[in-house]
Amino acid sequence: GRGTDGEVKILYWQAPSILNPYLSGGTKDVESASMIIEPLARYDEKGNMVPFLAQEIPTLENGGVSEDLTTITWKLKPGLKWSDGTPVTSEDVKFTADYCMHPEGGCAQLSFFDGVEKVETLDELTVKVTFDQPKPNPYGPFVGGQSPIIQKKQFENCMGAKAPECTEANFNPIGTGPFKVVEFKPNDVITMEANPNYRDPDKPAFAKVTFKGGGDATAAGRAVLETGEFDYAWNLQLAPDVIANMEKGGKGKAIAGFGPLVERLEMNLTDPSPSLPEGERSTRKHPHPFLSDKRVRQALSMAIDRELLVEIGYGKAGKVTCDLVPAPEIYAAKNDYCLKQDIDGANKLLDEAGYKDTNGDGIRETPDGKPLKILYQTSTNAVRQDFQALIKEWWRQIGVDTELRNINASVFFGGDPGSPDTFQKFYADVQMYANTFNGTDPQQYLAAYRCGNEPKPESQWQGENINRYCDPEYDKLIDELARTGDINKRAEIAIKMNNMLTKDSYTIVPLVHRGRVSAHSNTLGGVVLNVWDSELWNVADWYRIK
Amino acid sequence: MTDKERFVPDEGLAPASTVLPAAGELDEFTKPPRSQWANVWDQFKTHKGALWGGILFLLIVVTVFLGPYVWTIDPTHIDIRARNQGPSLAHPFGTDQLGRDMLARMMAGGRTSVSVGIAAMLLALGLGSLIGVMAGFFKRLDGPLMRLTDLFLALPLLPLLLVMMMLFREPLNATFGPEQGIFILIVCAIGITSWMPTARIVRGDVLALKEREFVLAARSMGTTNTKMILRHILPNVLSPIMVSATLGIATAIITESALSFLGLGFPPDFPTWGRLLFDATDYLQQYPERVFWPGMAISLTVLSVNYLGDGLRDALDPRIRGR
Amino acid sequence: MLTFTIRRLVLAVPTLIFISLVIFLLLQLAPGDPMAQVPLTVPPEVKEKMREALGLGQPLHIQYWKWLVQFFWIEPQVLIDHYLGTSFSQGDLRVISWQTRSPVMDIVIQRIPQTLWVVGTAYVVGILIALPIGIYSAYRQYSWFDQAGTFVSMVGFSVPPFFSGVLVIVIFSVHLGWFPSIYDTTHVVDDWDSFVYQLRQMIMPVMVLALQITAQISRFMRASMLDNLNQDYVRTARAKGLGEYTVVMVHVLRNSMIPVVTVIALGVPSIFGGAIITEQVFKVNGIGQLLIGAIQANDLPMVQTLTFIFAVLIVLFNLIADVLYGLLDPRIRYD
Amino acid sequence: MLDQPLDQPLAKVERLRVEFETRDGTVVGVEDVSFDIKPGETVCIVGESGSGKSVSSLSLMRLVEFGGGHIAGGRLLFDRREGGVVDLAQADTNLMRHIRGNEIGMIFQEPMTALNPVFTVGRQLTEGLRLHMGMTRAEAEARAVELLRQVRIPEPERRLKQYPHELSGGMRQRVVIAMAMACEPRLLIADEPTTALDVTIQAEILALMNRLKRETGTAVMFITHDMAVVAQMADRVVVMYRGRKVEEGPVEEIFANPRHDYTKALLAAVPKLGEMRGRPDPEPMRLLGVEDQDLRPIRGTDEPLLQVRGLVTRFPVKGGFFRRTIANVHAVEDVSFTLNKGQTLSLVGESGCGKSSAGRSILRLVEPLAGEIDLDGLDIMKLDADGLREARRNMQMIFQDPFASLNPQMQLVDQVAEPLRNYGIASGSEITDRVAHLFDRVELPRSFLRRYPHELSGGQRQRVAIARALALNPKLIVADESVSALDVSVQAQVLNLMMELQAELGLSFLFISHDMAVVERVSHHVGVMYLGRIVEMGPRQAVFENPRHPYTQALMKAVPIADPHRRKSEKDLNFKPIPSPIHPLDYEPAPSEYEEVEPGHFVLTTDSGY
Ligand SMILES: Nc1ncnc2c1ncn2[C@@H]1O[C@H](COP(=O)(O)OP(=O)(O)OP(=O)(O)O)[C@@H](O)[C@H]1O
Ligand SMILES: Nc1ncnc2c1ncn2[C@@H]1O[C@H](COP(=O)(O)OP(=O)(O)OP(=O)(O)O)[C@@H](O)[C@H]1O
Ligand SMILES: [Mg+2]
Ligand SMILES: [Mg+2]
Ligand code: NI
Repeated sequence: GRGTDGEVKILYWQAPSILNPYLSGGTKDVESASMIIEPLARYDEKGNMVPFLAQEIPTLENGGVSEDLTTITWKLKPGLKWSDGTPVTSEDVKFTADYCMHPEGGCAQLSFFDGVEKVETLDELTVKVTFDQPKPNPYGPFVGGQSPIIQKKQFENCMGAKAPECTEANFNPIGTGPFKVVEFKPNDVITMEANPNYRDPDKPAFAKVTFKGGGDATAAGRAVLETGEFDYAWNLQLAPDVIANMEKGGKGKAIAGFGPLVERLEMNLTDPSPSLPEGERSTRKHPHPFLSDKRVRQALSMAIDRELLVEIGYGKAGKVTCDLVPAPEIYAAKNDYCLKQDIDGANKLLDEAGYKDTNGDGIRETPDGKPLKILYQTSTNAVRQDFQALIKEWWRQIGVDTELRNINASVFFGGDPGSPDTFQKFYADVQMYANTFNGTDPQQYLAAYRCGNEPKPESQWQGENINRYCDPEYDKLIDELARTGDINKRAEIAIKMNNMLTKDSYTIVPLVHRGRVSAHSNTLGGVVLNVWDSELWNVADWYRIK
Repeated sequence: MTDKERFVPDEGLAPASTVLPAAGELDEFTKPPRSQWANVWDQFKTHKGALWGGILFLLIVVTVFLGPYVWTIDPTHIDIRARNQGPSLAHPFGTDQLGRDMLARMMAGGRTSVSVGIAAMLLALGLGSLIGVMAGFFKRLDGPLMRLTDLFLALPLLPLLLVMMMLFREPLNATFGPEQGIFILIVCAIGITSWMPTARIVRGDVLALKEREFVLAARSMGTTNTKMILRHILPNVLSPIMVSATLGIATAIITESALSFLGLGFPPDFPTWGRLLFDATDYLQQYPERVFWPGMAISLTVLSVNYLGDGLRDALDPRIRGR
Repeated sequence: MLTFTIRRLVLAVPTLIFISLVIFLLLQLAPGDPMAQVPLTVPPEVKEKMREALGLGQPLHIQYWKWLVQFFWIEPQVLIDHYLGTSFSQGDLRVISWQTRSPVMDIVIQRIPQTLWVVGTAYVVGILIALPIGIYSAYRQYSWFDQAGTFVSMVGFSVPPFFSGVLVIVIFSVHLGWFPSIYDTTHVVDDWDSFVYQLRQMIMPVMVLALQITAQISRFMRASMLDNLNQDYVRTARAKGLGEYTVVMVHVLRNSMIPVVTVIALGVPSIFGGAIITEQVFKVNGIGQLLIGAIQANDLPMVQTLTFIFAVLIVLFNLIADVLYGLLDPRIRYD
Repeated sequence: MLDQPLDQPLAKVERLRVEFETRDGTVVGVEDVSFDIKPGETVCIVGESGSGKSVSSLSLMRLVEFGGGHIAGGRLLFDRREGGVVDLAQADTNLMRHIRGNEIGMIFQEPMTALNPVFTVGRQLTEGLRLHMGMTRAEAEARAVELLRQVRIPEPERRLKQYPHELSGGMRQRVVIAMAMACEPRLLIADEPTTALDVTIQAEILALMNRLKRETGTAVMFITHDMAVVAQMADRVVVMYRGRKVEEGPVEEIFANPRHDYTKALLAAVPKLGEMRGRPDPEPMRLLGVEDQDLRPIRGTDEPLLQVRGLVTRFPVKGGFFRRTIANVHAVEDVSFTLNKGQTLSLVGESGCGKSSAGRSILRLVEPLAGEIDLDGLDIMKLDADGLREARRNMQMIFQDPFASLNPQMQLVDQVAEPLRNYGIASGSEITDRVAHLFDRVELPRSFLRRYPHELSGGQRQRVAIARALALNPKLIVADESVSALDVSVQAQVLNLMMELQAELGLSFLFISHDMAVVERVSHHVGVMYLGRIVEMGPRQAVFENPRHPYTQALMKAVPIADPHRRKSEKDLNFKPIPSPIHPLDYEPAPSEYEEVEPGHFVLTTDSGY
């Protein structure tokens, strides 16, 4: 029955700052908000869509999606109530779109509304979304934790520039989810209680939630696995033996799930040399002196022992991968070209390509005498630093000298065009980080590597084609993918693109398919780790094991 | 500067008490003359803690700088099969999660930590003494310089460090190489955010010193301001400066480790005691010895340097030494 | 004394404005971007829009002026409104944090209680332990107690809190299970049991912080006592036939407290500033954690406001220290 | 009070030996010292600095132990009021605590530091009363007021609430005395109670103690190194030398007929006021044990070297909100005098009357407000910074405190060479040569060249200071209280040295002192200063033998005379406290006008404030 299991305590080592996911893209904010506000549909742990506020998932088959792929029509479940008792209507859904698409609002989830031409209410419970062009994947708006429905009444006066002024609404959104906010202390703790108007009268089982933020992953793991103070800890990015040791505490267990997140090495195809004038570094004006040679990139990849990386860095939470898109199943290329470390092969390859150590210092030189010296950067993070050290060592064995650099994450991922240290600027030869995509469709993700989409001075260093990759063939495939509706066809194209970036060109050198490890206490039941949506997607089903 | 200003009394400043002549014992005067440093050494020797502190510190410095010639394993050498080992003959301090030799890493880390400690201390001391002396000696500069001190006290270290990283890393890397570059950067960051206490202490002492008669006497002999500072003021504030120095080494080492904690310290292949300790705290339960060594090294260094400071203060203070 | 205080206060205003400007410029110069927290899946154009919505594109002097007005003109009005129920600040834009999109001052006020509970208690506890140690160490200079005190305080000084903090957590939370390892900021003390719980959750962070504070203050106290123990007036007091206790605890202590009290006063701003690392380790989520979080998220209005408040406190407590000095030491009379 | 037989001693020190544990081993403070004190008697202990006077007295209170010493031998017998004779050397701490302050009171040397700066006078006075007499606060306060009245402090009720620093030095010393007397101890130990004080205040304090002793019958153990004070105070005298007692006897006996060589030397070294009567020019002192002294009078010339006209120096007092000058300290007010080549002009006066300020103004170490200073034709006031530096070659200064005026961190050779280096006069080995010669000149062994100031005795240090002043061959030396801090015997040596140098090199001295006897010994001319003005000026003989200004007359009276037959009583003394020299900005002082009473002997006719 509702509220019979007392209190559940959740620990996120990153503290939520706001409960309105439209004003913050941060995972912590999206996930914490997902207990309160809900989208029309979510992805389940396998990446399948399940209706939440919607009656069913609109498809071509059931006519919810128009034949020309330009509209999608959602029907709300009847009788839904906001936590304040007022009914949920299609107006709210439409409002949500208006709210996010307001030009001055700075909506963080705008990309979900990409291509949305208009949103109309057909009746109390029906909304129709019209796109400006055919959308093979029309499940952007209102699907998944990032674009939940907010109440029109509450946010009506918070549109556009006024959005940040509505502190009360942003901190205490009225929702349809299993819980509602009692008190929100930004960057610290949220206390919630069961939503009396939740659609399932038996849920949630917990009457109260304490959602604590802050600290670090070690402490979070300790609190769940060793001291048992908390029931659930999010994203334990810890060395596998540390987690294993914590599990010995016997208070809980770690669970892992795999989405499309890949830790990879990005090769800079352009020359980042500081001797170039500012504005020309890492631009397509100057190709990289040796990394523009595929054989060098290949050799660098061959020298890496990915098994060991997984073992040391991620354990259960990682798998060896050679793919940029390792999931979902249907899009995964399942390459195996990189699984074996092959130092000798790499050496041979470089020898053949003419990169020889001519001066006997243990470092190879390019045919025109430039030493193979690599600046290898990543964000500051213990596991990444271990990877750096290991890879540096392997590269040394193939005669490549590596200089390591780690940059504070907030600078590295900050994208400040004034800073030389952002991953977009890529003032290094190689960089390492992880990236993924939302939902289950990789189209946008793969479209990033379009010619001209690279960060460059003219675009204020914005752009997603970090490697400065450019292949007209590839661009053609991007366009083709955008036109194709058939899922199997799409998968075929996507796998081709994936291979072009990895296996064929070694532009991107995937290292580890990273899962997410979270931990829950032994007394917490119903936890299903979901990497396609919010981890807390089914918090309504959680219960206390007695 | 004119002479006139010197006689405007400072607010809140009690005049320096003049040191009365010590009781004269005639046989004292027949003792052979000794150099100042011999006296300092004599005094220093009698302070047991200081002596041991000094020896220990020296030992640490020697181990850390000369040790690698004896223990020749490369601290960055990865032997992945031998990871997370406990102490053994091959690895007396064990190995870390990548199988790197902890003893070698301790020595390499010590080299950085001790150098950062000493260099940052020297910088902080230089700045602190300069500003302290200037503020104390030239009344006109006092106000502005003390406000400057307030300003620096209020500055947050972290953004400052980030700004410095951004502005200076590339040029420093270009001129000194990546390791030296970041070293200089961190030393500067610690240095320029920790000179304030020294400046205050020195200023206070200089203000008191300025009222002493020998300064007036020197002025009446035509000593210029520069010479006054160099000959008369600086040597007499040496003892508080030395104490700040020893404290400074300790704080610099600790600050560096805190920076490592906040992810702003040295790069990962650049071990320092602070970083080793921080990295090891995750393994506190499985491999307690990993925490033990760097923790011990930091504590011992700080401890030895503090004792050293205590002794130096006694030794350098002419009032104590003079008796 | 009064004119001295007022004069210093007035002089502090330009100093503070200057400090705020320097902090502002420094933060502007600093690399990093509030969008760093946003996942890489959010495309750059969207990030750019978000940036604009935060007002990042505006010229520097306008941003600074806006902050000045908000901080010095609007925030005080809000305060007045809050207490008097007036509505001066109606409709004015307050200093808004980029992370939370809520007024910075509200969050700061929210954070003060836990910071004061933990850091403040640690400070008080540290001082209460430090003073007797310092006094006795000086009185029995070079005795074993003195040596031990020196040793312990130096160890306390030399152990970084991220280490000692984790150590006590492992010992007292994990192995012994005595205290919670995570501080509950929502805990309300309303009866004996909840008070006991509050004590239990405070004890470890307070211990770790107090160790450092004790280490420093006891060194000061000892030095100051040593300075005074050899003074002539002590001999006079003894010649009057006063007991050792009176001589030390009344005559010497009062004099040696003068510099120590000012040192203590100078340390007070750091209480409000929080203890960054300790708060982080024990998840106290006080002001220190707020600052470091804001720095990491490049939340400039938050960092600017916090550091500025900190600067105000430093300047203010410098003044208080001076005034205290004057009050405690009858020989010193300002103006 | 005198209910005991007089020959029964109140306190008896027998074969006292005190040792100090220092780093250089055991130091013996006093050895084999025996003497006794009878009820109602004043025993003076004299001896040079470091001879063990303080150690003996502190031993009697068992306070040496707190200074790191311990009583290694001997007995300290004390006849308690009830309970008979106890040996204080063996007494336990509780007993000692009871005796201290209650049965033995002690007055310390330094009035400035002997009082706790953070407690009110009242609190410190009543503390002992409440402890030993068990009085309530009110009773103790009443008694405290009475005590302050006894020591003649005006407005005693108000004083109780004041802090020590709000009282003048003389008043503070009186408070200390009142404190020591509070519980009517039977033995009062006074350790150099007047050394740090001005003549006038000293005279008052001595008279006060004499009166109190008479009135209460307390026995007094009086420690001093000043023979003149001994002559004023003592019934019996104990002479100490290097930790031992060398002579003991009734005061007349000691003065008339000293036995021990040291006592003789001590007495010979004391300049006595009136000694120079009838001799117009200064003469070096005859010192015992020094062969072939040149005791010829020093004539000098009548050619003016330094002419000062209308010198005014004021220090601003800042205040108010904007720290503007709200008042001025009129330190030197319209002072004019002439100093001849090869002669000495002395400025005398009480502390704070502006002597030092006048001396410093002449070197422009403080900037005078107005006036003319003419040094051998050079107008000092007109010089710019460089010119002034150059001019200081010809005028040098010797400061009061020989320790404070030497840099403790510099070797002597460097300190003496500093002026030479500053002016680039010599370089390299020539410097060492010249410094060595200067050392010879002031009779310091050359082996001292590499020593540090703290390794020298006070007299030696002052010689170094003189050597340094001589390094530039100046024409004028301003000697600001150059001998005040020295022991009598050393003082005599230094004075002789200065006179000798004057005779040989034709130096002119501006000699600043508050010690009338010394001034009488060394000067050709004398100016008496009061509140910034010279109230009387003229040839030394004229001023000393025929003082005309009332202030000069009072000052003369206050000087203790080293003759036990000419004791002063409190009635002879009549001092008003010096009015404040601080005046508001608009205050216009009248110009100084003088009446020439004799040829060259001027007396101020303007109102001086006295
Ligand atoms: N605390 C101490 N430690 C070591 N030696 C001491 C100490 N106090 C005094 N002495 C030594 O004892 C001797 C006698 O000193 P004392 O203070 O009695 O001299 P004094 O006659 O009072 O001199 P003054 O006239 O300068 O006061 C001196 O040689 C001095 O060096
Ligand atoms: N630097 C200064 N600032 C303000 N007032 C001063 C200063 N120096 C001296 N005075 C004041 O000027 C007056 C004369 O002082 P001065 O030192 O000349 O007296 P003095 O006769 O030398 O006394 P003493 O015998 O104590 O040395 C005193 O009232 C003193 O307080
Ligand atoms: Mg003495
Ligand atoms: Mg003077
Ligand atoms: Ni000037």
